[in-house]
Amino acid sequence: MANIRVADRHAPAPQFDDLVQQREAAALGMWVFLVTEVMLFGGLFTVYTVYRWLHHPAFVEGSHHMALIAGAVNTAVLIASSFTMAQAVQRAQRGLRRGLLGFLASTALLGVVFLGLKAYEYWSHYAEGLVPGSPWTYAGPHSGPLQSFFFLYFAMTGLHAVHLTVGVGLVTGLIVLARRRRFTAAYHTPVEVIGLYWHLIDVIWVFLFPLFYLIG
Amino acid sequence: MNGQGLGFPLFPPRASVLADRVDTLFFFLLALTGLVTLIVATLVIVFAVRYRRRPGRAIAPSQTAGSTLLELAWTIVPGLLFVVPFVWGARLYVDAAVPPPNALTITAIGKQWMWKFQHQGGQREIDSLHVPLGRPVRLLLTSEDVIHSLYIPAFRMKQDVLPGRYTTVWFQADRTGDFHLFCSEFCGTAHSRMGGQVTVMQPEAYERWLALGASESLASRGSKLFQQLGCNTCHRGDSLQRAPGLVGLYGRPVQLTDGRIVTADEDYLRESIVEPASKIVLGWQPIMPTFKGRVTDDELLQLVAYIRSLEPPAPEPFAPEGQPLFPAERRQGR
Amino acid sequence: MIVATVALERPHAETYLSAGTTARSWLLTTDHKRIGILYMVSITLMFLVGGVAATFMRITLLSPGGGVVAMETYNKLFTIHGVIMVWFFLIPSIPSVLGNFVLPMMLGARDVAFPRLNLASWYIFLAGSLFLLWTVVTGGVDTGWTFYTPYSTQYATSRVVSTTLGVFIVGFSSILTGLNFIVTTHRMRAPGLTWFRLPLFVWSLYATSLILVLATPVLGITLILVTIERWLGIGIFDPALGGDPLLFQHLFWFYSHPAVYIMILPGMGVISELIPTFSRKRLFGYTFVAGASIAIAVLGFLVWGHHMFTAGMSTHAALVFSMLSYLVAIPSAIKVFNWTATLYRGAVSFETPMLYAIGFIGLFTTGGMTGLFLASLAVDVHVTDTYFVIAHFHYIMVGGMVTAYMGGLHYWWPKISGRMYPENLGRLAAMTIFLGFNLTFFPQYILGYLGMPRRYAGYPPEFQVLNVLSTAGASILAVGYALPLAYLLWSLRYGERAGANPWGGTTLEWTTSSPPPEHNFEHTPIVTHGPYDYVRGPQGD
Amino acid sequence: MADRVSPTRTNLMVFIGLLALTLATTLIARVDLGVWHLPVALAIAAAKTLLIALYFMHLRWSPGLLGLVALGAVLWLAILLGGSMDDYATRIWLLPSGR
Repeated sequence: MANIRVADRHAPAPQFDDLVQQREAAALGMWVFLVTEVMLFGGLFTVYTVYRWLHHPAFVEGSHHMALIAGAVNTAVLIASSFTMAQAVQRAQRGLRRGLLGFLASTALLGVVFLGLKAYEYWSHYAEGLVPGSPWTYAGPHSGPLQSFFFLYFAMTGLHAVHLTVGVGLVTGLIVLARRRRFTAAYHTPVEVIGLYWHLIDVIWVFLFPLFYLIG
Repeated sequence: MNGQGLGFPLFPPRASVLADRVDTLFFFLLALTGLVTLIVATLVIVFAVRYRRRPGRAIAPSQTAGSTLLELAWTIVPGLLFVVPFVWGARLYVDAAVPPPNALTITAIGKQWMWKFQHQGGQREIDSLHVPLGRPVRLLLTSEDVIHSLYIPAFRMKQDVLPGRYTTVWFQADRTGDFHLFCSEFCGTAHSRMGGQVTVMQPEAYERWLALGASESLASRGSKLFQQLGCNTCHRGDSLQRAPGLVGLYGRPVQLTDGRIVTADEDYLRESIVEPASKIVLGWQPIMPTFKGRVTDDELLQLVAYIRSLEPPAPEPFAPEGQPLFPAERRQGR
Repeated sequence: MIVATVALERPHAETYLSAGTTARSWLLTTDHKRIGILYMVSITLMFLVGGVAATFMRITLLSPGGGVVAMETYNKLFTIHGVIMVWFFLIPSIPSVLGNFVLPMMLGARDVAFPRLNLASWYIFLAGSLFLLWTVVTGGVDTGWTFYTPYSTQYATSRVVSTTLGVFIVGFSSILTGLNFIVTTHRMRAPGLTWFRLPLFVWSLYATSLILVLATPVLGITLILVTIERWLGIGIFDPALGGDPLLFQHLFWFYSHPAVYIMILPGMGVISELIPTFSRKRLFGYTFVAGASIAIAVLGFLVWGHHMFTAGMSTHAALVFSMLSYLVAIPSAIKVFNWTATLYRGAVSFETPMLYAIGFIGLFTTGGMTGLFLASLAVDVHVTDTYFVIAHFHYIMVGGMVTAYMGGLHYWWPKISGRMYPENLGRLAAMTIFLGFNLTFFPQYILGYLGMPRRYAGYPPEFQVLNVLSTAGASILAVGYALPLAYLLWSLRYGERAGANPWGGTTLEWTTSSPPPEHNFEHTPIVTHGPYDYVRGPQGD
Repeated sequence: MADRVSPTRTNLMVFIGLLALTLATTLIARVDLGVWHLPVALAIAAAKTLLIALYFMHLRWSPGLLGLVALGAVLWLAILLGGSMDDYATRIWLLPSGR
């Protein structure tokens, strides 16, 4: 009974000839989606580049308000989560359910740790009056461009955090499916494509870290 | 050509040196594209009619796949042809971007929904602009609110006007008369009413017109403001000064602490007043407070006009000969 | 439309139309053909809204003083017209309607790669449309379709946020369609269907999809920045905080100039199908026409700055963007020359789709040629933001894209509906549209060079005659567009039954019955040769 | 995305490499490199990206098409950045305001 259900699940969708075609389509689809993500962040990276060029002193000033230790630790946390995600994919490819579950859980957990640390950083910026708009109380030099810097900081890390939150949700979904024994060595496409998404989030942070924390 | 016989125009009046040059390029493009369009249209019609399907001939007798030679020809030939209008248009554009050194400067502020012009002698006008014939006129433009665009079709001239920044444009009118002046960047409800007239006058008539509205010059008002705001306590120009000297600064390159070299044009002067920390001159401390919100756009223009007017005692080789000092020029005019 | 298809008599074999007739079977369908029809119905409705706005604009412009509507209303009219026609009609028109319907069939596939994503894209489109219609009903928006800051962020008093959000949402529908088409073209081709055996419509949709995927996210994030700035009052483009309004323009045009090619490339693809079919001759220079589609998609990303020659951009950037703008004209010219060469010694017949195709060549050439004026820096300074630009892009987008859409719609109508449209009425409508279009928009070139700025609710009296001519043309154009709407609906019930291949087409969609069965083909076709081979016949068996 | 499985050893080495690069970029940021500050930071970030893409994202073992897609993203980002900066970086070259 259970076997039949698993077999059905692994039949290709009607528009595909076989599972290989289906998996290749899914992989290409995810990569194309990642391109759209790069361009979405790309708009913000452009704003960043232009304003850093126009207001370099303000950006140096802004960087001094960043919590370097927290940023560096978070970078390590996210890299670790990418490692566990890569391991999870490997376990899925080998059809090792227990390992898959373990690594997926650690990935999600590390994602949550990152978000927690980020939330703490946000809170301390708020306490310092460095949130643009009405909470803004900073009155030193470059106040105008510095607001732009912090606007970009919150926009870019915020958009990143939103993506990471979605990522944690997706990985949790994978855990649920893995517990229901939906993945086998022959069929684990969702693990692979969500893995790709997770790694891209890591890549984006790899750039955000030096661009905000390490200016001068 | 201009549709006089029709009772309505088909071609706009020409009233500046640039207008003639732009129109020549326009007619060149019109001839070039008109010819190509005509050839394509003729071929399409001739082929379609001549090779229309006839009974007993269901498919075309020749099923050619193409011709690499032809493809290369109609790739390369247009590519080469396009060099002409590109270079031509670019030359005119660069010429229109760089005003001659002896140009007369008039300031313009766009705001919803009017144009405020001010001549160096302090004469103000709204939605109308009087300019002399045969003399280069440079407009220094800014906006109090949204983006506007100053458009004078008869001069073939258009420049967007931005808040928080100075842009410039110049022209030399070569025909007297009244011409349309529009705002061509959408700016809100009464966008289509934001305009008026440019009046090109004989130089003598222009001088008489200026004399009618003469009041205190921009630079002189700026000078007073400079004292009132206390700028002179730091920018003193002597050994005790805590800020860079301003005499002869205008138009000169300035070395900044971050390694960049910028030219001290009007926009630089403006930025240094409202956002002093963003460009620190090498060798000075960032101690100047911002004057953002403390001076209006009008006053800012006066301060800039004053700093512009501070000529060095000895003539710099840099400063183009005969550059008019506005107060002096006003005296000449009378 | 749904009601009418229900009324169709059941043909001998099961078709995609008869596979389910309930509303549920349509609203939950994952069949690309049905999704194409859902799109067709929705964009037609949006076209009507945009058209009504245009009608009121043309009526207002009958007299120099305006007077029919207040200036404020006029500003809302042209904004709604622009926003709807660009994002809710032109961009989805050929890709999402004809592309969705035809692309999988041209590839010999049963469906697109991600059918549920395809349905989702329609629902997202619907959500975006509702946002926009809600904006219209609750007071409208007056920023122009370009949303220039700081007007849109700080000064406009109309409903900017719901508009930008509507456009933001509809962007996702574009992205999903583009993603689906790219993956489908790569992974779902029938055996033997190599890249250089693909019909040119597929090539152009592929090129279009590249733009949709690469450009739309940038628009999305830009609109979000505008929304945040307006909503929270914190400005990233606010000059008071050191922001630069020009940066908005860079980001906006990085999307919107390539988007212009989203609004013409699919049209070129349709024309590349129509001309060989109705000339009974191989398309001249297939590889060059295919390559030109990709070249346009790539070069289209390098020219956005030509919208900003008078904006206060650096002179250097203006020179670079001007030069690159000339480059992008070359692949378009290649296409026109190849279409013309295809007619040479062909066997040309003049059914309605072919009339549209011939009209397209004329109108697109005129629109393209005037683009050269706009690429030329000094001339652009004079004519940018005037009616010259309006005329130019309407020649491309209406004269080009809408004409191609009408041509494609008539061409594939037998496949879509299983019925023929009335040929003589079709020809009459095509010619009416051609005449009406030219009368509407040619005077606008002259108005533009005279110096009439765009987005003006009134104008100096000497511009009146040309404006009246334009409005007269617009009323002819309206009749031209109303005709097909009427007779196509009529044909659903009364049209003559269509065979599988009424035009003698050679691409795969003509090898299956009209209308096609639910999964397109009885068995997966095997492709043995390229398209437009009138000696060997259709690509598959 | 091929069937090739990335062994734990490879993943672990990539992980350690990434950590080392993170440490490197954090430490180098404290050294005054002048104009080289940004290029060095970006070069390290690019190296990390390459490691993640090639190994964690399996690009090394995937069909070339996927690599092309990834390259496309980089290229288009470069177009966006390059075109915009072409304006800002050259605004002082030829001043429209002249002198």
